[in-house]
Order: sequence, then C-alpha cells, then structure tokens
Amino acid sequence: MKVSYFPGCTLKNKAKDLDAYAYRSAEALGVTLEEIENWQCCGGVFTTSQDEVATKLSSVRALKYAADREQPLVTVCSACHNVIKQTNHAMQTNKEFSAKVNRYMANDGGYNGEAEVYHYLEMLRDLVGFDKVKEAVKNTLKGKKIAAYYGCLLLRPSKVMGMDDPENPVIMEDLIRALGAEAVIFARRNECCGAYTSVESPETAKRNASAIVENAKAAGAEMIITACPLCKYNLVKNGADIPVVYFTEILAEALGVKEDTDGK
Amino acid sequence: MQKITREQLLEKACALLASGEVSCVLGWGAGEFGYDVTPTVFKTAEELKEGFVFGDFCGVNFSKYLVSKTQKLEGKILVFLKPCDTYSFNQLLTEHRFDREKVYAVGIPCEGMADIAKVKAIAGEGIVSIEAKGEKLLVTTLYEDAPVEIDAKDVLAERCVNCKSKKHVAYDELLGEEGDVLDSARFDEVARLEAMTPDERFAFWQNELSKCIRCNACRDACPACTCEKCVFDNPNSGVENKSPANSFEEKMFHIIRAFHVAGRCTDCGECSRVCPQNIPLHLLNRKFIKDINEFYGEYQAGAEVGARAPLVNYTTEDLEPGEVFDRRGENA
Amino acid sequence: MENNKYLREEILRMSGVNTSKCMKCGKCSATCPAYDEMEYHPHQFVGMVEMGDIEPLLKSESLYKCLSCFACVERCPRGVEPAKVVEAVRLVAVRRQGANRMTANDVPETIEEDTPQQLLVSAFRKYTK
Amino acid sequence: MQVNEYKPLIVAFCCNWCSYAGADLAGNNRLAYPADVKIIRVPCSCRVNPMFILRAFQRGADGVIICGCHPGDCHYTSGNYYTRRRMAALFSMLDFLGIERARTRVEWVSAAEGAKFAATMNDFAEKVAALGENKRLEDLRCKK
Amino acid sequence: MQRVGVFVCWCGSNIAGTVDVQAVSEALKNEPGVVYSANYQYMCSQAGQEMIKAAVKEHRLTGIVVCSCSPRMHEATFRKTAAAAGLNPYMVEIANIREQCSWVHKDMMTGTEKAIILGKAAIAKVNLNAPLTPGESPVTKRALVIGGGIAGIQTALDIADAGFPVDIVEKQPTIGGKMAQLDKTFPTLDCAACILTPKMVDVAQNEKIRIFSYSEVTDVHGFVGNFDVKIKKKARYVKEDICTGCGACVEKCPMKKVPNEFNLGMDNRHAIYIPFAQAVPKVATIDPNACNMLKNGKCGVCAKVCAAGAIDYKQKDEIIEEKYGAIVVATGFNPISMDKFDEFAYSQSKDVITSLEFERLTNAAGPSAGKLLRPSDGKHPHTIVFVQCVGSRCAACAEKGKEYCSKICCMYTAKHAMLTRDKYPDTEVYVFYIDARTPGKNFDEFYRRAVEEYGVKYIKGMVGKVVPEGDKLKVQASDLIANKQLHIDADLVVLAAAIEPDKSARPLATMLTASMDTNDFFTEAHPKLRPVESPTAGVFLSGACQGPKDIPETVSQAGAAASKVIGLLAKDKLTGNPCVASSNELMCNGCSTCERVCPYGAITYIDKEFRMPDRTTKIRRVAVVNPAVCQGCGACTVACPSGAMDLNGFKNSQIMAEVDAICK
Repeated sequence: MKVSYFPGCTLKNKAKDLDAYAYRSAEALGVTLEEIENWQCCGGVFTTSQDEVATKLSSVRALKYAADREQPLVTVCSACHNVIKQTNHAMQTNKEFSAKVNRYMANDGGYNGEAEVYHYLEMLRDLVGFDKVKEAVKNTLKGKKIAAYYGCLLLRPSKVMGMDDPENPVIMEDLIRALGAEAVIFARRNECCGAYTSVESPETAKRNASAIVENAKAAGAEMIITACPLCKYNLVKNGADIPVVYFTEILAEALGVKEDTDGK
Repeated sequence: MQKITREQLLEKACALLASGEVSCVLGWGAGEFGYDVTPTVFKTAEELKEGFVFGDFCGVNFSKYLVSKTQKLEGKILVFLKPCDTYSFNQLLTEHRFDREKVYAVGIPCEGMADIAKVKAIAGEGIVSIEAKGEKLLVTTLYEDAPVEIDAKDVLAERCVNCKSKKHVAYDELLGEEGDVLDSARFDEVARLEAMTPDERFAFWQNELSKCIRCNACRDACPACTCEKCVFDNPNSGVENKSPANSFEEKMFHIIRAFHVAGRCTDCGECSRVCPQNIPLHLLNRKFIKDINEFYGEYQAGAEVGARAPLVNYTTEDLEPGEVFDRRGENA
Repeated sequence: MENNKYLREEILRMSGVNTSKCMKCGKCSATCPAYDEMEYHPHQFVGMVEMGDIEPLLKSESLYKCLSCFACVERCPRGVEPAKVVEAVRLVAVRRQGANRMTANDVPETIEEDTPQQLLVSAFRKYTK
Repeated sequence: MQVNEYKPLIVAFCCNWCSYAGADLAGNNRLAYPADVKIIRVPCSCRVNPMFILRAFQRGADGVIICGCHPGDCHYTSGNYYTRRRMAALFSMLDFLGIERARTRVEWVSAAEGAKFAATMNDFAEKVAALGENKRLEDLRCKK
Repeated sequence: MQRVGVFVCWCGSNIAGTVDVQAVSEALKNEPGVVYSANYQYMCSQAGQEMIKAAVKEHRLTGIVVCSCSPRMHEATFRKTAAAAGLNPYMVEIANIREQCSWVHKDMMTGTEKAIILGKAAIAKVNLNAPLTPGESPVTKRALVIGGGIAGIQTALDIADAGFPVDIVEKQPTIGGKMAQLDKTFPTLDCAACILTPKMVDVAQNEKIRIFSYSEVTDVHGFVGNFDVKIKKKARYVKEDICTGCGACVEKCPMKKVPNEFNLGMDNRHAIYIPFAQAVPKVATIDPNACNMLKNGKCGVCAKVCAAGAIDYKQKDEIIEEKYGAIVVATGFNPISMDKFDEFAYSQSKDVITSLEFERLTNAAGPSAGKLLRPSDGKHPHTIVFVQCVGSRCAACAEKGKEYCSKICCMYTAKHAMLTRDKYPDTEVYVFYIDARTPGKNFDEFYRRAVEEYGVKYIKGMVGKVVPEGDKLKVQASDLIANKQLHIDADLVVLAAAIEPDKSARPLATMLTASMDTNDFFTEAHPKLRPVESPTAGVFLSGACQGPKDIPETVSQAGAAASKVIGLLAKDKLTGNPCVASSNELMCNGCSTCERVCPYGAITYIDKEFRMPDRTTKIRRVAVVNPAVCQGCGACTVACPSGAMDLNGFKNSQIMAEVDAICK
C-alpha cells in the first residue's frame, strides 16, 4: 500500500528521527510513505475564522496532491493532522470557503474535499489493522507500563477529527497493547499541555506539563508516549522525570527497525 | 440481436408444461406482421410451437397481465420476464395485485428491443417481414426488391437506449446470464427540459399533448395502472370522461395519471411504447422519479417487494413545496 | 457598557458562532486549562460578545493566553464553541494596523536550541497578521 | 374602482384544525384580505387531492393555496407531512409543464396565526394577480 | 335531488353590516335543489332555530344550509336543530359569511358577492350530502397497564378500585420500578420503600389485578375498546404459583458473582435471585446467562433444596393472549449512559457515581447497608461534589446528551446533599448547578433549607474535568459568581445523569401506532387539554414515558390516566365520529397504499369473494376501514389511486362540487 505523506516542519528539522521511525515502521508493515512533493508548512494552527483563506492553501495543495494520486494523506505530527483535516472538512462542508479557495487553485485544478486524511495512528488502526501490527512485533514491549498522552490537537474538535471518543480515547492504548506493553490510563491524557503558549506564558506550559506527568506517574506509568512533537518538547522541557517519547519510537523499537540499518 | 433464442424459451416452456409445473404459458404470440406481437396464453406444446415468437419486437411487459390471468386461469402460469419487467412484477407484488404462488417466473436476458417507428423511418412503409441477423435487421418491404439492412443499434427503443438495469430483481429461474443495474442517462432529457424557460417548456408540452387522441393505450398498457376501476372510467369520480372533449379530465388526464403512478412507476416505458401519437409520456413519469430521487433520496420502485413508496412516506425534515424551486435556478 | 453592534456582527460572522445559544453554565471556564492566566474567561468572551461589549476584550492580554486546545468547544453542552469566539476577537485585534503581537525581532530571545519549528510557526500564525 | 378590473379567483383549502381556525381568527381581528380568496374547509391538508387543485384551475381559478397545521402540529399527527411531499411533487410537475409557479402554494398557518393568514392571502393574491389570467392549463392541449 | 332550505343570518350587524343579507337569500333561492330561502337576525337564537324547524316541516326539507358564522362556532348547534326537526344532523352545511367574509371585507358589494358564492358552494355540497350515522363498537371491560413502576401501580390500583379488571405487564421479575431503588423522597424525606411497598402489596392482593412480571408485550392489534394483545411471559425456570419466596435456593446457589442490577452492579447476586426483599411477586427467578445448570447442565442445587419443588429447568417462554378495552403505557425512564461524559472520569474511577447509584449507596438495603462509603475503598468520603445537568440541556450533540431538562435532578440533588450533611456533618458538600429549578409545592423551601440550614455549598458553575489521582478526585470547576476557577480535592463525585425514556418504549409505540417525539417520549393527544391520552384512541399515558416527572406528578398523572380509562370502560358501547373513511370494495385494488399512510392503523385487508357478471366468483383482497379507529383525516383518500377510498362528510364529489361552485 502506498500513501501520500505530509511530514511537516518539525519532523524535517528538530525531530528527524521521528520521521525516520515512521518511514521504517511503515515499511515493516507494508506501507510506503510517499512524501508529497514540494509540501509547504501547514502553519501549525488551523485558524477557525471563516474569512481566513490564504493560510489554508498549503494544506489544500497537499490534499489535492493526495487526491490526484487517489491515495490517503497520512501525517505523523498531530498539529499537521489537525490543520489538514480541519481544512479538508471546511472544503467539504463550507461552500463559500471552498469557492474562495478554488479561485486560488485555478492553476492546480480544483479541489473539493475528495482526499481522505489519516493520522499515522489511524493508518495503523484502519488501513493496516492493530492485529497486523501485533503480528509484526519482533521485540515485544511486554512488562512496560506506558501511558498515552493525547493532548488537545489529536482528538478535538471531535466532530471534525472523528478519530476517537474525545473524552475516553482508546487508539493509542490499543497500539500500546498491540506492541505487548501495558496501557496506563490517566485522566489528564486529553488535557492541553499548554505548549502553544510557551512563547507567551511559559508558566502555563510548565504548570500544565507537570500536572500531566504527575497524573500519569500516579496512575503507574513508567513512560509516556505522545503523537505531537510540541507536547513531547514541552513535557521533556518542563522536567518530566520519566521518559517521554514519540509513539513512532516505541513502534519502531517493537518492530525491530529502530536502529538505522539501510542508511536512511 | 437477442442472445436468447426462441428455441431456448420454447424448450423451457414445453419442459415445464410437460412436467406439470405450469399449466399454461403467458408469452409473445405472432401477430399479423412480424413486428406486431400479441400477448397470448398458450396451453399446450402444440400451441406454443405454432404461435410462440421471440425476437426484437417482444417488448411487451407481461407483469400487468398476471393480475387478470392469475384470477382467471387454473394452475401455475409460466411467464418470461425481461430485466425491466421484473421491477413491474415486484411492484405489483408489493401492491398485492396477484398471487405469487400462481406464477412461475423465468428471467430472460434482454439486449434491448427495437422500435418499429424507427425501423419504418429508415426502411419505409409496407414492411412484410423483419429478420434478425447478428447485429443487423433485414427488412423486406413491398416496395423494395432486396431487403433493407439496418443496424439494430440504430432502431433501439428509447427506453432501451437508456436501459436502467440488466439485472432481474425477481424470478424463479434464470435463463442466460445475469446483468447489472446500469448507470443510464435516462434523466438527461428531463434535465434538458428543466433547463428551458417556462415558456419553452409550456410550448414543448402543449405541442406534445395536443397530439393526444385519448385512446387510453398508455393507461391500458401501464403495469402500474391495474385499478379495478380507473377514476377516468368512474362516473362518480368527478373526472370521468372518455371522449376527447374540451373538459376537465381531458386536459388533466396525463397529469393525474402521472401523479397516480408517481412513486409506483418503475419506468418500464410501456406508455411511450404504445402511444400511437409518439408522445414522450415517459418523461412525465421520469420527472416524478427524478424529483423523488432528488428530494427524498434514491428510490427505484419495484427493486424490492414491500418497499414503502416515497409519496406514502415522510420525514419530519422534508423540504417544503416552496423550496422545490428555491433549490434550482430561475429557469430550471 | 458599550454596545458595539458592528464589531459584534463581525466577530459572529468570522467565528461562525451563535453566542445566543449560550446558557451560561460555565463549563467552558470550568474546563479551561489557561483560566488562571486570563483576565476575561471563556464564558465572559461569549457573554460580552453577545452583549456587544467588545473593546475591553480587544485590549485584554487574555486574547493571547487561550491555548486553542478546544476543550471548551468539545465540552460545551450547547455547541457554542467559545474558542472560536476568542480567536475571532484576537484576529480583530491583530488585524489592526501595527498591532502584530510578535515580530521576527522577538524570535532570537524566545528561541532555544531545542525549540521545535512548530512552536514558532504557530505563534506567528496566532499572534500576527 | 373600475368595474372591469381583473380580479383573480383564488381557492384556499384550509385544514379544519389550524388554518381554518387561523382564518377565523383573522376575521375576529378584522384583518382584511381580498374577497377573491374563497376558502374550502377540509379536515386536514392531506385530504386535498391533486385532482381538486387541477379541477379548480380548469374551472377558472387563477391560484390555489393549501393551508395546514405547521409540520409537527398536525391534528392527525402526520397528515401535513404527506401533504408536503405530494404538493412538492405536484408543484414541481406543474412547473415542468410550464405552468407559472406562483399559482400554487402551500403555507402552514396555525390557529393562532390570524395575522399570518391575512398576510399570506394578501401576498398570494397580489402575486397571482400579477400573473394575470390563468390560460396555460386551459391551453395545454390546444396548440394553435 | 335534495330539498334544500337556506337560512341567512344577519348576526345583528356583524354580517348584515357588510353583506346584503336580503340579496344573498334572494340569489340563493334559484340554486339547484333550493326550495326555501330566508334570512333572520340571529339564526342561532331560539327563535332562529324554531324558524329552521318550522321550515323543515313546512317545506319537507332534506338539507339545510346556514349562512352564518364559522362552523367552528355553531355547526354543532344547527346539527342539533336539524336533529330536533327530524333530519339527519349531517345534512347541515354552514357557509361561513362572518369570519371569512363580512369581517374581513369592507365593501358591501364585494361582501355580498362573496357571501353568495360561499352559499352556492355550501348548497352544492349539501346536495351531495348523505345521512350519516355514527358507528358503534363494544368495549372489553379490562385494562392493560404496561410497566409496573409507581405510575403503572397507581393506575392499576385506581382502575381496579372502580371495579374493572387490570393486568400489569412488567419486564423485570418484580414490580416497583425505579421508585423501589430510591432511598428517601423529596421534599418530605419519607422513605420510598415505606410508601411504595404497601402499594405493591395492595396490587398483589387486589383480586382485580393480575401481574405478569418478567413479561413483555409482543403484539397489539385492534382498536379502542377492542385490543388484542399478546404477552410473552419469559421463562423464569421457577413455577410462580408454587414458589413461596423462602429464599433457600438463593442461599445455596453456588453462582454468586453475578452483578446485581438492582444495586446497579455495585454488588453481586446469585444466579437464582429475588431482586429485593419486598419484591412482588416474591418468587425466585433464574438468570439463564449465569446459571450453570441451564448453561451446561451441571449443578441443580436449587432444585434439590426447594422444598416446594418449584424449580423447573425445562420451563419455556409462554405467550398469553388477552383482550383489553384500554391500554395504559407506563414504561418509565432510565438514566442515560455516562460513556460519552468521560471528562467526569466515570469510567476511570469507582468513586465517580451517578445519582441513582448514590441512592443505592445511602439506602439501608443497598450494597453498603445504608452507610455512605466510597465504592473504591469503603472509606467514608469527606468531600463530595455533586454535578448537575450531566447530559441534560445538552444541545451540542444528540449522541451525547438530551436537549431537554430532566426536571427531577435539582430536587434529588438537594435531597442527597441535605441528607449527607444531616447524617455526616463532617462532610463538605458542593453542588455545581446551572440553574436551580425548583418549582413545586415546598420545593424551593426544601432547596433553600439544604443551603441555609444544612450548609450545602451551592456553586453557580459547572465541573469541567475530574482527575482521579491517588485516592483523590481532583475536580476542576468554575464559580461564575466569584469569577474563579476552583480546584477541589474530592472523595466522591456524584453525577446527576439525564433521564431518557426506557428503550422498550419505541418498539411499543410502533405496536400501538402511538406517536412519539424525537426524544422517544410518547406524545399526548393535546399538550394542554388531553395530557394523559395518546392521539391513538384507547391508549393512555402514565408517568415518565410521556416526559420527565417526579413522583407526585407521576402519581397524579397515573390517577388521571386511570380516570380516563374508567370513563372508557364504563361505557358499554362506543359511538364514533361518522365522518370517517370508507372503501368502495368494488373499486378497491387491495394494494395496501392507504394502509401505509393511515396514522391510526385503522385500515386492514380481507379476502372477499365477488360474484362476477359471468356467474363465476373471484376472490379479491380489499381494504376495510374500522370506523371506531379512523379519525377522518383523509390521508388515505388521496393515496388511493382508484378513488375507492372516500371520506364521509368530505367526499371527493362534495369537495369537487364546492370547487365548481366557487369557480363557476
């Protein structure tokens, strides 16, 4: 299976290994990530205002690329995922918006929301199947107690993201279990860590991050996984005293592709 | 042109008669001319061998005949159904119009039937015989020495050009291969009319409906028109009147008839096939079908026995009659 | 209190939110992870926009404290979507001439070795026009 | 007033429970509407057969309006829902034949909406009057 | 041809002021069928009516047209007049020349012209009128009550009190419903069991009442006065008439780990069980999903210990068929699932509970024997947070909550808070509320007492997140008055879950052809004037199946429903509305189209033999309208393609005649 892949800015810079893990894990599961040519940054935030058009064009171009190839569009970063999925939803449901966008898209051909957007986690669940993931595990993570931290972008707004129950999600826990480890559920897993305001009010980010880590630890977690580079950065920066890693890292580890073997 | 042959059908019919499974056969009987085919009841193999025909002019939809024949005839009736006929068959079952137990339905494939008007337009009048030869029709007329050769595709009836389904939705036994429901362009003509201005539409229909001679053929052939007593024949209905007089039901006949079959019409096209004036009556029915599909979701009458037709159904969120026009442009 | 009808209309149009749906339960403010940093809280944004009392919001630092985490949107029992209101008010503020909250000059002092690009990108998108 | 001024003839079918009562209320409140509007009482808007409408047109009516309870308020729970579907289909068909759209209308008028009844009738009568005499159905089969 | 008399009313100057009544009566004189035409100041007066009666006699009238006010005003009056004169009352037609003519037109000429046309239309119609006689149908003097909660119990007792036999069908093994699970009741704080269980005993002992417990209604046919109902009595594997309810079987049953529904799964019961001590009927029931004997034939202990020999592993479901004259729906409510509200951590912590679970926790017969202990560790909670409106008034998402107010939560939460403070003064009790809704006798006083005398902390605001951490529940909430976000370390969080109609209500409504709203509450025939009747004749509504309500309201509605049932059953025969549909069987196709649009299920089909002109016979399926069920809307008449279906009083030909008269 081949999918269009939107890596996003962070995975190409500060979090390169996340990108590599994602590639190699997908390969091990029979999925080829085909990086979208000339992708442009999603902008990091989906501006909800209905009159914002230009800021959403880069997402539409990526969507158009996937639609032309009749491939699902896959992202690993939850911010990119959020922006692109919300943009796609707006293209599907908001006629005025899509008409405006298509005026900019004349040279590229029109786009009307034909593409399907998957987070890498959704790809594992819906396109690959967690049972297949389970079969592909080489180094089981048995005995590890891992808590999944969802943050805000992955699940909300749930009516658009449609990924999982926004208050009681299971997708990352199911992945943890598929990899052989024990999933630790804690209540703050869908509370915002505040990383967005690290620039504005670092104190919010710090307070929220430590409350999240404390809550996970109290529930018995020995490790936290995230699906958002920003969350990972924030939790680590604000002194998490248990490992905080990207979900693709434990996936790569369990699939036995964590170490770079083919020089990629 | 037809893939299935008269001989195959004959063999099946004779076998079923012989085994006692059926007591008679409702089939196409030879008429005065080759293209003039009459629905006939055959009771013996001899009768069949003598009179049973099958070919490119066997468009008659037998479903409707089952309503009266199942009442009158003893035992089971064998009926041959083309894919489009099976929809009418199901619709009549939905309306409890005949006893399914008294019918043995054999589904037969159909490659599309020919329209004699189109043949005449090419070959001229005075047709003596028409012979199918592969994809061609050989037409012998009184006036030409050699038979005129016509491409069968060129004389396909309108309803067959826009065939909606090659799939049988009901049968006891299937001869030949099963086909699929097709993506037809059957609503294109309706859409073309919708796109006209009201004046143009009026002119179109005034022209067409003025041709009507009120022969009632459309009603009599329609498999949805099986009423015990038609409102147009009922002196108490307030709309009875048969002669082409300038009075109420006369003008409204086609509107009322289309409305009466709306949601029940399977779009079999018999009305237009039998119209001696070649009025495109099926367009009225298709307009209702198209509207119903657009307003209330796709619905094919007869696709399923027991389905609830859209006009005897509702949702609380249905569109308002006034919105019917809002949702389209000014002309459409 | 001022009733700025024009701004009110503008914000409702931009956000696509119908503030009259609010039943004033306070769940948005109960759920807000940046509440303590805010002078005006999510329910006040909704209430004040509904009343047309918008100037105080435009001047408030609260605009830049919202995390856009959508918890209020998700949990509002009436589907009001307060975060979208906050965002619309913020856009009205930063779209004003010279009112960008951040400039490129601010970057060097903010940035650290491990700061992800994402953080800067989104800060610019949120705070500037 | 000119004697020969064109006056449209309008037939209004009103359901007994809501719209007929709404018309009564318009009367109680002395809310005027054109005398061209003649009301026929039916138990429910779903009693209105398309034949009645066509008959009215054929006998010279210039406009036909059907009034019933608001959707959800039908005295018989679902009658007006059927009306809504039937009339949507019928009006669309009349339009398809080139008959002017403004000659037919469905309006929901409750027993409390006397003012709406009068306003609706004024508006409808005005729009129908603007179309002039109803010739088309009469001429539908008379190509000249 | 009829002999029609026309009577034009002046209504003082109401009509005569704008309509030339003399001209109208003159003009109408020449209409077909009219043999007499007159006008008078007040037709509805005694003198006016006498005038009509005299004219009927003198001119041998067979039909009457009164040109007067709206038929909604005086149609009944003139029908009576006609009847008094010996005419069929349905031979009267009214031309409304007041509300729809003289009052809305100002010009005398216009008004007169229109009045004449309206008169002509009425005459055209009356010419086609036929005498109508209302049909009669017998009444089965037995009522069925579906649901054995307090609503069903009260309704059944009241009906039985009037001397009519009643059957209660209850799907649980015992009657009692939700009220049996409650601890105290607001605002009097009397114990629910103390007031409910005597009523349950009354039901059991009442000779007129039969209880079908562990049973469901599976089929309903017929119509008002004559319902045929099938009831499925599920196998309980215990012979009900033999079991003494001694409980020996329960004690010895080795399968002890079945979650106890009655205590909402907070403790366990046995595979054979009696739901609670005061259950009615007090007989054991075997849970076939838990019993080893039924699952794999290994055990049989209960049969061995039962001295009465009541255990019957071979018992089968039984179908009971019974006739009823009236049916009362009392299917009640349930709290909604908390699955979609995990911001309150209901799935994550045992110490986040619903209010109904709280009732069981504080109930002396509950899992903790009435001691308020945390479900997780059995410790006494010191800080309790109550959250109101969980899923109520929630318009954001239909799958999540309910748009309506559940009505009872404000009061029971006040009760819970007050009782907690009363029993355990050392607990801190917080109630987060959006609006405290306490209309009702002594209700607001009750709520204020909770605040003022018992020191319950009511906070205007909502809880946004509950985080279980360690042995605490960290509650994050808003205090809108103080404009603060609060962080409370609580020991117990109680959610006032919205209530919804029981899931069995929707299929039941389909069987009864009774209408429901979008929330699956039964619709009443009229929200103000017929609140306990369903629009379907003979079906009545009792309790929360019609909308959220508390116990006093439920009981009064139950009584009201009972009185309506008694009023119905007291009749020997029912007289119908004669303006009903009827099918001309000679024209009927039997196509079932009319049946599909009938909102009342009044149309059925029979196979009928017809003699044909050629002396053969033909069997055809034809529609038959039950005049006792038909309400006369006419939906079927338009659906009928052949025109076989017509409506008495509003026949196709009559309406056409009116159209013709108006358009001429």
